[in-house]
Amino acid sequence: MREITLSQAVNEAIAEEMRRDPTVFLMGEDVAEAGTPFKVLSGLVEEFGTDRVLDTPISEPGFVGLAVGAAMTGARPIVDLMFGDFIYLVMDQLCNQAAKQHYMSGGKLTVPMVLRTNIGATRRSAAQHSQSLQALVAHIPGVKVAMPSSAYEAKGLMKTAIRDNNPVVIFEDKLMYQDKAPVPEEEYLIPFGEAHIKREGSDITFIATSSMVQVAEKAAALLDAEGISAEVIDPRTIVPLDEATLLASVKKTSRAIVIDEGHQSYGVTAEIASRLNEKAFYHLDAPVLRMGAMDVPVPFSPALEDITVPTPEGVAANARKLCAGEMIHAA
Amino acid sequence: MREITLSQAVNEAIAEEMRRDPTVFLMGEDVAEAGTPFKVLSGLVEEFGTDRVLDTPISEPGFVGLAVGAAMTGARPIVDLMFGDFIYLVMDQLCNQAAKQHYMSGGKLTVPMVLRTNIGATRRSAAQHSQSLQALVAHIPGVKVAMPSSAYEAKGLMKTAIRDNNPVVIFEDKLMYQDKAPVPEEEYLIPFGEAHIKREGSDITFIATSSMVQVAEKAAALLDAEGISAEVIDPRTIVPLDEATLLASVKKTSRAIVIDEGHQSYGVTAEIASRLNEKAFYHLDAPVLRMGAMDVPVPFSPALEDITVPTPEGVAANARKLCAGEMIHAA
Amino acid sequence: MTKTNTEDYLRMYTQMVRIRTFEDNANQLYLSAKMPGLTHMYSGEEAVAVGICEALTDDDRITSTHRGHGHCVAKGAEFKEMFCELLGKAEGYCRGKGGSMHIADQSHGNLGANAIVGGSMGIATGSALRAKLQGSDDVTVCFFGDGATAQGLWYEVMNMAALWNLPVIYACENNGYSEYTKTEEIAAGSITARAEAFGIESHQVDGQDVLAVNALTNKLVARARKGEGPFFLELMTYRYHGHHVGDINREYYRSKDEEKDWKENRDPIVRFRGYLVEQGIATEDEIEAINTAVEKDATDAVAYAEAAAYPDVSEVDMHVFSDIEHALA
Amino acid sequence: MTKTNTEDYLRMYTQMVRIRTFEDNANQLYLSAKMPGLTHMYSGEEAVAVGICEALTDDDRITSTHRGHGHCVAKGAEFKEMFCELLGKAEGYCRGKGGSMHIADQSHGNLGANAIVGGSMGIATGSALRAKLQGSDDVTVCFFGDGATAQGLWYEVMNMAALWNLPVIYACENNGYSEYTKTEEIAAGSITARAEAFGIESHQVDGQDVLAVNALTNKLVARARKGEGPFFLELMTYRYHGHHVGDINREYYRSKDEEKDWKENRDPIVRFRGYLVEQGIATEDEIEAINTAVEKDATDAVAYAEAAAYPDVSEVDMHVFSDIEHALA
Ligand SMILES: Cc1ncc(C[n+]2csc(CCOP(=O)(O)OP(=O)(O)O)c2C)c(N)n1
Ligand SMILES: Cc1ncc(C[n+]2csc(CCOP(=O)(O)OP(=O)(O)O)c2C)c(N)n1
Ligand SMILES: [Mg+2]
Ligand SMILES: [Mg+2]
Repeated sequence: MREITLSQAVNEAIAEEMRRDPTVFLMGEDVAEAGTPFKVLSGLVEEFGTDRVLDTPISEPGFVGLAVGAAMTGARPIVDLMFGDFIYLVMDQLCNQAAKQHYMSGGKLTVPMVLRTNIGATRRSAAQHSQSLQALVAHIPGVKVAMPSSAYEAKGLMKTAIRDNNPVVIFEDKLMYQDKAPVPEEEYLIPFGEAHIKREGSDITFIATSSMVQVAEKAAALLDAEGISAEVIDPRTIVPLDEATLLASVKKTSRAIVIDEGHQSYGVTAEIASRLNEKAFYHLDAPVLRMGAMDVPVPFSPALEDITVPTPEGVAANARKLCAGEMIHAA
Repeated sequence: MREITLSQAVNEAIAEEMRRDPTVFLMGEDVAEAGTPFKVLSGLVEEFGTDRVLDTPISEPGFVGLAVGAAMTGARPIVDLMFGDFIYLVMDQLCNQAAKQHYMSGGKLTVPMVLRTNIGATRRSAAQHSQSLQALVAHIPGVKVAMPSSAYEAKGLMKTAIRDNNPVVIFEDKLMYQDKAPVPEEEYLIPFGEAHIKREGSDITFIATSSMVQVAEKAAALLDAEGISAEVIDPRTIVPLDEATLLASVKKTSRAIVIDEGHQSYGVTAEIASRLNEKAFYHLDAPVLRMGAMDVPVPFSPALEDITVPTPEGVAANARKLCAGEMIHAA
Repeated sequence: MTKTNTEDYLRMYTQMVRIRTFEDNANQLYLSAKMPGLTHMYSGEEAVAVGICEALTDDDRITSTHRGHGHCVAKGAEFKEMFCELLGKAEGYCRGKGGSMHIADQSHGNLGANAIVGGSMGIATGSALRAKLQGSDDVTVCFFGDGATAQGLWYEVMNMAALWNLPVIYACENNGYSEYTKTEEIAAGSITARAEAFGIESHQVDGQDVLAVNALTNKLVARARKGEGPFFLELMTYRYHGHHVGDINREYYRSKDEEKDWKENRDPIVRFRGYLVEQGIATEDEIEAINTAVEKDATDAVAYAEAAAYPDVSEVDMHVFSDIEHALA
Repeated sequence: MTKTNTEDYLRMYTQMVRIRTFEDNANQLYLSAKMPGLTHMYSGEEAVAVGICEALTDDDRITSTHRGHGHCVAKGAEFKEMFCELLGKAEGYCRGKGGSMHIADQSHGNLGANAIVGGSMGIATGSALRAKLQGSDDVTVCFFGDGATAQGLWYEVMNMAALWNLPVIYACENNGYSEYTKTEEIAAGSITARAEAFGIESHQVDGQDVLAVNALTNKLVARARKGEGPFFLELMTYRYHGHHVGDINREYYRSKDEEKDWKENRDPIVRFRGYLVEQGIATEDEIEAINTAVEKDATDAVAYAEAAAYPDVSEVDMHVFSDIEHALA
């Protein structure tokens, strides 16, 4: 199968959906001629024109608000938010407005919009351009949250998001834009709420989101050599969350580590670990461990930044302890 | 001991600190003559004048931004955010700016500010005036988060917050403003990061925040009659979190329910439950249960709103099952 | 279409009376503790909503505010579904899930009240963007208060509306107060100048004169349909009640004399009624007949709503997502 | 204090050269892959930062932007600590934790660069509020770009600054672009009119003329100290490099001719140098000596920074909270 980058995958998904549905349009800062600073959207303005690929002023709350209104009245906007760190600026429009319209109107209004943005540290971009803020959005009922882990997922999830009648936020890892993966030429969609078992294993389950799937896979490879068999599961969407697949795996392996690049405390890993603990408690041989980013603002210095995020070695080390029956936190 | 309302307690705390430290000032919408719509701040402008009790325009990002700048340069602002639901509007100023200044500057800048706001549903205020959004703030390193559970805590935590050199967000439950509790005349402060054992017990631990402490206490009273002895712990601050006290209790009782009024998924209960599971795993006789608000926007209709939040009966019912060894989620 | 004929005038009058009557009944429901929560009365500002909405068709959209009953009625809503919503009943416009602060009536183009001050400015402008992108000639009116001009969002969306010539009309209901604070204490400079700075044509108009409001809006709507928008209107008006129904003792922020002056000398309904009679468009008897019919309509609707059923508890997790029937199932 | 004497002029010249030299070295570090991440060059805009900061004392505060090296130098920072910061070294102004986009230098009143466009507008205004409340006569200057005028925050804080007469000067560096987009495509109407609408006195000034910038700022700072603020300045300027160091091929959004024109005909350093020589304030030799000294200073600082140590890994959880030494201990 041909291989394309995550960036190309996103671009293709959007282009295909824009061809399919004339109500789909794109807006954001420097999305048109510049194709975004990450160049993910290059070429779209050439095909679809400036009426469907709109460069906006630097007004994040404003243009997200516009997207909500356009979505409520018959369009399907895709909004580009240049850095995930700017999500703080649009929380009111996203969480008080978009997320609640359908419910508050008793089902009469819908907000079919997609907000695509990104996550990911270790790019030396410092505290305000490196955050992974998916937990904030996942906490608010009424918004779906997708986290593609490769070009394949990026394309399939984006197409599903565009056709979904609810607000969807897609967090792409900005360090993965150039990563290639096999992506079929034929059209496909990836349904929301279906986790993907990336790798089967029997001793321990790694549940990992976005780029942490690669980290988990690398950890699994390290452990293989030592005779520890790790299963790697990618939830693909954290809202809705495919609890059934996660639980089935953990009931099989009886051990789990949950890995996500957001801050660990009050983060995504807490929710997933809690559900496993609640619903697979009697199958667990060891506590479910969580590995998120350190609870510190992301430091600029490379000497510090790299140690704030989960690594394959770190995951493998924890897995070894869990499998050896060591109580990691002396209880 | 005299009893005063939570509202009076907050008012006293602020007045005392304003008398003590001339750099402390208050700002927000209708905080002066009106004393806020909840009347919590009544009388302060009369004592301290309009220079230290500032009515602002309806510009939440703006005046929180002003507070950050004032705090960075030698003042100690207390900002009143009329409804906790407006926190979405100020997330950038709070989380990108206030929370990160100290870290980004390598410890050189400090932001001693307090943001007081509220939580709590069942007031028929509908989806945009009823949210309990503490989890969002707790997820971001650099902000402390206090959740008073009575007038006593409200006063002691507020005074500590005002003297703290970091940004602190205090979430008061708006339904508790008229609730009275014994509050000493003498000055006292409540240190951050020290949980309070509200009630001792031996069979199960209820860890509850803010008004959920009352819910937990009522549940404990219901269970008493049945011979189930519940311990009730109030963490008082969720950042920093007094893990030691929570763990000690759970190791003793071997069962726990965590109760918080924020949405359950990706919420406060997930973090606390995860820490207990991780660090007290081998002491647990049953899964740690979580009880948050339903994962739905808060509905207006009284017929629906009341069932979205944890109740004493609900907590007691779950406790009974846990103590009876019933696996609540068939595993 | 300019409203010059008798029918149009009488409809405007009726709509103003409907709003006042709706509010009087809502206030009564609050005072008799039959209404959950609280609400913000539109009484006194009727000429604004009616003058503007009468210039619109059902295809035109509006966004409304926390003080939204007037906009809802003016845009064509029925009393029954409105009172049901205010009481949290299943037959309400939003199945009781929205209540007063979120009442919406999509069938007539009302995209909803909003409990976030200024919160709908983006929505209105986005609706106008959609119209432009899809080549539709509908216009969107964004209602908001003088206090809402302090929200940064307005400046962001005005900039885009101006850059892209969007068919949106920003209608600022300047009633002199935001909550318990006078406008001059929270608004520096000039409100119309703020819109003009973005190149947006702005008008200040007497919000108590329904014909003046309507005539101007008609002109601007027609121009907006042709792509000459956006526009800004500052409508000088007054709210008769407190900020919300519970705001009873308000002398610390505004005098009884001031209230009395507006009510006695500038009431939009009394003024328009006088005009209609004076001009021979309607007799006193005809006017009274309208008033009585509206009263009855309201009384019936209130009775209906009081007797109506609450939503079933199973609805609590419906409508979280449009494609998932029960979100927590 | 107006800067009329030789010493002041030469310091202004030196400061502009220091900025240009700093940026040339920073760019080199990037191109040779020695600098982590990327950065935004201030080259071309030197007269703005210097003209303004020379009107300020160390007690006066500034807030800076993502394009912040110029402000930092102009406000008095040292090369050594700056380069250390850019390379993430422990001796940097922020112990390497901030980097280019968060460089701050509190000792000279620089409250820091900010990677959120417009993000420091509240901070600057809050600093001015603190000055007013505490009866201190310092003034705060808030630097931001033309693109940042699209952020709603600006309008919110201008309103408060105007209502309360705060000693803050909003300095908009209009370099014609925000990232890869021309200002006229993203800014409707007039930028100065936007400030004026709030009753704020506004000036447009040639940002390539350091004396003009300085003279005006001196006047406004003196007036702001007396409580006559706030003020708004729109400084017309140009950035020589791309939006950031990696933005090399930029002909799709601006022409080489345009760049050439600004560099050849409006360079603030060349212009001021010519003036100094012409007026007999300095000889060509004296100017060259300044340039050489600055070059050496920069080269030394770069070498020092390259050799300097990274922070110890134990620092990673320090400075999360001011009263908790290690947040994760
Ligand atoms: C973002 C936000 N801030 C504050 C409030 C609380 N609040 C509700 S109405 C109101 C005053 C609004 O004044 P104005 O816009 O003039 O409308 P009016 O009530 O006069 O019609 C305030 C402050 C809110 N609902 N939303
Ligand atoms: C809130 C926010 N939105 C977008 C960006 C990305 N961004 C960084 S600089 C920039 C352009 C800023 O333009 P301007 O304010 O004119 O400053 P200049 O770069 O021209 O100095 C943008 C869009 C950001 N950092 N913050
Ligand atoms: Mg008003
Ligand atoms: Mg610029």
